[in-house]
Amino acid sequence: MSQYSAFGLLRGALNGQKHWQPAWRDPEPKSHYDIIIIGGGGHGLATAYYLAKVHGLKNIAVLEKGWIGGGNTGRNTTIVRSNYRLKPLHDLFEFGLKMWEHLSDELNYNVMFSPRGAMFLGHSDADMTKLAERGDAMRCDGIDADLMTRDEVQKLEPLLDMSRSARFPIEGGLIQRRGGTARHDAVAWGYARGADSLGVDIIQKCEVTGFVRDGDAVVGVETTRGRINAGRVGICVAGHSGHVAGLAGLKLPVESQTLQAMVTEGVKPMINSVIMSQSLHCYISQSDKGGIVFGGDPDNWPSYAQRGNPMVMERAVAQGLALVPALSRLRMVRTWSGVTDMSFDGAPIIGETPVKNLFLNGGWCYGGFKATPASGWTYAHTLATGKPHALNAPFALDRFERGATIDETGSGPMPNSR
Amino acid sequence: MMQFTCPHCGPRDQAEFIYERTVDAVVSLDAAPEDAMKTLFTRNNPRGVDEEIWRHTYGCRAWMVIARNRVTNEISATRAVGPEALP
Amino acid sequence: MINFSFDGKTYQAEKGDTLAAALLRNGIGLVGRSFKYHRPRGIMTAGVEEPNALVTIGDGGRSEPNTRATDVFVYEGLVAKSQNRWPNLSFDIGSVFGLAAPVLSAGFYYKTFFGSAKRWMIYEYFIRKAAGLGNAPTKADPDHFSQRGAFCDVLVVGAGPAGLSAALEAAEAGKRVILVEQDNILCASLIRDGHDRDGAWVEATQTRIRAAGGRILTRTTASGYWEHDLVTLTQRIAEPGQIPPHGVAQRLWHVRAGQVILATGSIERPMAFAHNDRPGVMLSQAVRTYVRRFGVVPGKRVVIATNNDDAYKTAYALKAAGAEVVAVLDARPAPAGADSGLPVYNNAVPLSTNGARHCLKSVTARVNGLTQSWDADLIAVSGGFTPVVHLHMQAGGTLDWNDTAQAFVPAASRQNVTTIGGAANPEPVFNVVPVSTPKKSFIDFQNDVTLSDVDLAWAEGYRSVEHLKRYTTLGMATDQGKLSNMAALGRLAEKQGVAIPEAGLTTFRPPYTPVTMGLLAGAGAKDAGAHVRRLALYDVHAAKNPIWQPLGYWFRPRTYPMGSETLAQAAMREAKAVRSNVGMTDVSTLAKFEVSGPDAAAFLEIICATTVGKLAVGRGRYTFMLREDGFVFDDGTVWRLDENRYLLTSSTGGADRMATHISYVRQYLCPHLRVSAINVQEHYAGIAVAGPQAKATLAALIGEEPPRHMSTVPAMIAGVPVIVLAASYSGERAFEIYVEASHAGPVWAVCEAAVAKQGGALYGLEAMEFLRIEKGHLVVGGEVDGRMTPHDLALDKMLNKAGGYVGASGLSRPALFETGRRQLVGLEAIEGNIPEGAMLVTGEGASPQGHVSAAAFRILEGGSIALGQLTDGFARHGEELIATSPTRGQMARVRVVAPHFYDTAGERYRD
Amino acid sequence: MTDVTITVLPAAPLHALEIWSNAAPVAKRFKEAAGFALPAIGCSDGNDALCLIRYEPTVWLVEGDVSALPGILADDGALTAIGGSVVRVQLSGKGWRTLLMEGGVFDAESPNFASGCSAVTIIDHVNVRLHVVDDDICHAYVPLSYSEAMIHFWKTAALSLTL
Repeated sequence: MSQYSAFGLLRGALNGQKHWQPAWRDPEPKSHYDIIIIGGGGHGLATAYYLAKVHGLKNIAVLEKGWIGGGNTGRNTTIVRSNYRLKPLHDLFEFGLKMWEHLSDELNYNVMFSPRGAMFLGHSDADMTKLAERGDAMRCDGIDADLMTRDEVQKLEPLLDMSRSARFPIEGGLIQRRGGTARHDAVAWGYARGADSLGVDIIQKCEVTGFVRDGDAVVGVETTRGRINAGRVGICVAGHSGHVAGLAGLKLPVESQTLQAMVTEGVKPMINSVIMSQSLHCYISQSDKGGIVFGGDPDNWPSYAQRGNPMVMERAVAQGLALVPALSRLRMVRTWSGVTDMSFDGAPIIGETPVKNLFLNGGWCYGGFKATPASGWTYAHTLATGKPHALNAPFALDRFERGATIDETGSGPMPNSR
Repeated sequence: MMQFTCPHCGPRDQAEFIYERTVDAVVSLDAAPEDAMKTLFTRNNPRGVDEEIWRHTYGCRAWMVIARNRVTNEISATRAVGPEALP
Repeated sequence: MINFSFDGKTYQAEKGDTLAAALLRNGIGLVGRSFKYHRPRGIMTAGVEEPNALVTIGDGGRSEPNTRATDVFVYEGLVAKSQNRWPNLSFDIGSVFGLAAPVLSAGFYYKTFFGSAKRWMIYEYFIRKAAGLGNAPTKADPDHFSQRGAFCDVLVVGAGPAGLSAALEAAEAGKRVILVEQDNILCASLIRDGHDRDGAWVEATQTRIRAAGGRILTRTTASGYWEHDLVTLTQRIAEPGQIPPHGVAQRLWHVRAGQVILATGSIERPMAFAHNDRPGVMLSQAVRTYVRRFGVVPGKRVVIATNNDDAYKTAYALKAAGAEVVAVLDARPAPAGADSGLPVYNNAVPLSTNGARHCLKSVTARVNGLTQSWDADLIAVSGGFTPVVHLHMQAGGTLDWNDTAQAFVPAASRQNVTTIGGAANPEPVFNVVPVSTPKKSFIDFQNDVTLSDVDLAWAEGYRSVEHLKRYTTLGMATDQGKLSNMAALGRLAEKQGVAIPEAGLTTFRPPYTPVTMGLLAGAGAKDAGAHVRRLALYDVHAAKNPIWQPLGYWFRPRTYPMGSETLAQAAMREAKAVRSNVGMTDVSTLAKFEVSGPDAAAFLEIICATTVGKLAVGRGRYTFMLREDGFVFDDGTVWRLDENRYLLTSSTGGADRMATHISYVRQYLCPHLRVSAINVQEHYAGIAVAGPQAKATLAALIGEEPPRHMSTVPAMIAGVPVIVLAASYSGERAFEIYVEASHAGPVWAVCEAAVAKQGGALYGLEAMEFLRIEKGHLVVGGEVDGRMTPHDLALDKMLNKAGGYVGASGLSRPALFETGRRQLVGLEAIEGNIPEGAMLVTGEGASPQGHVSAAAFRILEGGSIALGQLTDGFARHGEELIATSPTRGQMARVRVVAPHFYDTAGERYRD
Repeated sequence: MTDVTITVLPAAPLHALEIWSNAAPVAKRFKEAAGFALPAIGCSDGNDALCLIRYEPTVWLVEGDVSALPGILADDGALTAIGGSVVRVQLSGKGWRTLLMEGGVFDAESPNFASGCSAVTIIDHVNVRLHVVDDDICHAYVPLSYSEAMIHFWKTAALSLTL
């Protein structure tokens, strides 16, 4: 692997940048791997990377149906934060956030993690109390969170509508200063390059079409490029978990829904942090290219269409403009959408399945991107040892039928009411 | 934004409807507890056609079952559910 | 003449000019700077695909950054400013990035700027400043945006000759027709190209379409094709920056069409050669448009570069307008235009341009393998035509490769859409493989992506078309690759050694052209699409200047301060009035359902987890409801008004959810029941009267003995029929009076007078909260947070032992009865005041074992008290804990107690 | 400006009539007593004294004198007062169809939506019941709490209808 550096770029300036090698190989699949990871998104690639790096396993393949990073890794609003109310969630995401802070150096690939602050706005005293409760829960567990006064909010984001007569007046906020954004594609590419250099085979255009069974155990996968045997198989295809698990005869507590996002034409810096709201459902940040990145609620009905719809988009934009009126004359230049695994308590699923040697990482709802390093780390541990890491133990698949759900919003088993 | 054909009102914009759940997730009142939880907490979630329960909430308020392809959004059937009504 | 300004200088335009035409008319060739290298750029096109000539139009909250000069029609007083340059357009410091271009290759930022995240943020600060294009307004938008629905049998997109003819045919066949055109005139291509159909035909056809009931919308772009033939149209009512009539700047149409006909034409392609981005390099059809439509000749000495016949029309148009065509570089080997009277060179492709002071000076080409140059101030380029297939693709269509046109054309679609005209049948062209130096050969002009960037991405393994796009940012500028995608695909296919159709395509996503955010928000920009729900008694309350509190979409009085009272003082005074005398409050927002029929009780025993069937007529009781997973999701009261008629109340916040739940159970699960469950939340306004003097107050109001606790009677107040429920949330003897909302005013007035006569007070939500916390009553959204079972809330003894209610199965799950669950407790301060929302910990640094769900003060005695959730809390009464709020720097030492602080025996309900 | 006038009508007693069993005999009894049939969904019928508009499969909105209805329903249905929850708004003039398209998703411009027709839809986030009185008048039944917002929306929209 050629090391990336400013020096390398300068050298390239003299040779027409001709000395760079492919960031990852394009290998033919072998007949057997110790561990196969289905899904070449950020989570799958991170899992492979940590399997090789931390657990010293070498004979690993990542099978990707299309092109790596082409699912939700490349379709989210790039927000990174760990500000959850419930302990199992904030512990998992905080573990990840700490990894984000050094990820560029770890991977020698600039993932542009920008801890510019992730801020939830409060619009009433009741909101502020809820935000304080969340912040207090985090602080007591050693995670940074600060309440902000109206003045502090205004100073950070001068374009917010701070008028008292606003429909959702801003009373203050809760900020996680270590939260922010990252470059989504770079995460997939960086992990891919790192995993590849440690010997992991990343096999694109290789769709898993079935599982090879020996009794109650999975011993391999059928793919569009033939049968591949495996010691253990990890599903890591959030959005399509239901489909892939279905190939093994499993029904999951997951419903696939579309989550759309959009970006405006680029403008000079105007939004400094990540703006979210306790009462409204929109997320606003500004990319390094200058586009205002916007996200809202999922569609609230099942879909694999990977296509947005104007009703949900217009609602998110209305909410965003109510907060930041100066966005009105910007133009939305592109919309896109991803298929998300909406789990039935809003929390991910990482762990064993009822099928021997088959593991599941999914159910990320609309919050998977920020968990990429933590998801990879804990899933690698689970796949390597056959047992969950302490951080993902609460996220077991059997928690639903047992009654041990992790329901951050308290809205129950219907993903569409979340 | 899809268009559904309400069995009572005819073609109407999706904005008038709210999705409830799939038919395979209906927990009948007399189900055994274990079956009830299995039903509540698992879904077929096919990448294809499934039967979904929608309500014409902002229209006639009636419930219906819509067979819809989740990839193409093609609707292959719609049927009314609920108490018997006059034509 | 129309006056407009550009970068502070005033110019004149002709009527009908686009800003681009007006700038060219005034000899202005340099209009903008590119995104990455800040290269000087001019006007390249005459349409919405323009990548270079982006300007900010208008002032203040109305200013629109990144407006294409080709897509704004000049009006009197238009103000335009160039962007992405400092200190000015012709001398831009940012152009040093261009000098660093050899270092700033595709994806360079992934390979450097390492170190901590904080260090990256320093680099990022400068990168962010250099990136972006125009400046966003800093003021609120003064204008409105309309959104309108429409239905038609046939929607025709594009009013060129093909679209206009199709619209006429459909309209005269009796169909409901909508025809949309993004330009401000129809059939502009006829003017550009000359045709046997002329302006009179266009005029007559329009008239016939309108006469047949058709609707024609100009300055309207079909920007999105969604599900089931829904097309969104964006209509400009005013031009960018222009003060609109009635304050409506644009309208967003949601059109549901029976059939969609796309007559969207094609977009001309540039060619890749060195310095092909210089002002003075223009697309051939654009040149012809400026000459023929606007009467502006953008150059005096012109080179034409083409791979098709169409560009010859440009040459003739230029000649006719008095310009000199110094060379026609035709890539095709055959002498297609030999007898044209033009200096035609076959086997000729441009290699590079030279220039000075942001103007084109000469063009160099390879002709039959030899290099040749011409002095010129304009090069008109035609690299073929890309059909506008965006809407077809958004609709879920597929494409075919048309080899003679070297273009993708629409094939099958799963929606009811057809493509006609040039978009379906593009002009034949000759395939040209770029031969010039890839480093300066731009393909994505705005984002400064060159052929060499594509080559680098390929070499580094970013070989899927999506990886290529994302790694190089190709096609991600404001034009979304309208000019660049085919050139990139060509290069990629060449690298892969495959034909273009096998190289893959990126997804076409809405919108076709960028859409103003305010337009998407519509009226919702003002209130986030969340209208305030107004109380029936709003005017009565408003007259008293209360402090309002949002509750869902409702606003309810929080307190009614007197004089200089603070919120807390007012609320405490109000609460004391209830504890010691009588208070009155508006409880209209509570969810209410009237449930009638022989099976009403059976139905309620499915909805409610408590028993209902044994309730006598005229009696009521507390109840709660479970979700199917067994968690408590709402609570309220149920009253038997009559033999077969019940009133069910539940929480305000859960009202819509409960309405849906009731309908689902009734209609889907129990269609056989003989029951009617009607939502009467808004039918009845509700007035609560509470306090030791409530009974006397009510007796005076209804003229009879008020009902005993948890009983109900019909009565008359102020001559209006009401329902009186003796229910208490406050812990005092209390009544709720329900009256038809339209008659609530007089009833409120009489009640208020009666309360005042007793020396009582109005109270708001804040006092209500104090009262119910002290009494230990639950609130949905507080103690009832969707994660608590009846057992966790100590409600299990009330569960209907016969089962049969929704949620009974969910309650059987094992983990709900394991130790370690959070349970409802009371908290009493030993030291300090308990902060609401605080965490309950055993000591500093310990992980929380629970939290404070609601905090208040004992109303008469004083002292900080609270309700909370605590791990295994039932068994921990008497234990001391710390309630800590690090985010607020507050802390209290608390003792765990039972969650009732007032009249635990319920004696105050008894008369 | 366009030809549409927005007027709030005075509050009136309104009822929801629901039939849960034996619908056909109830319908027969109703027709014999009232002199007109229970209208089909999407339609209204009646006279000055009693008018029924059917918005739901099993529920009719009743305007006017309901005193005879409990007897007709017997144990097969119920009548529930709902008048307090609704503000009746009259949209008059040729422009009412266009006005209803503002923020709307229902085809009020369809010639099929004619006198005596009814529909429920959502306009600018508000659930509105419509009843076409004649070609120049449409009645809208707006939820009380949203009526202020809805009327404000209509009055604003009416100004720019013809643009």
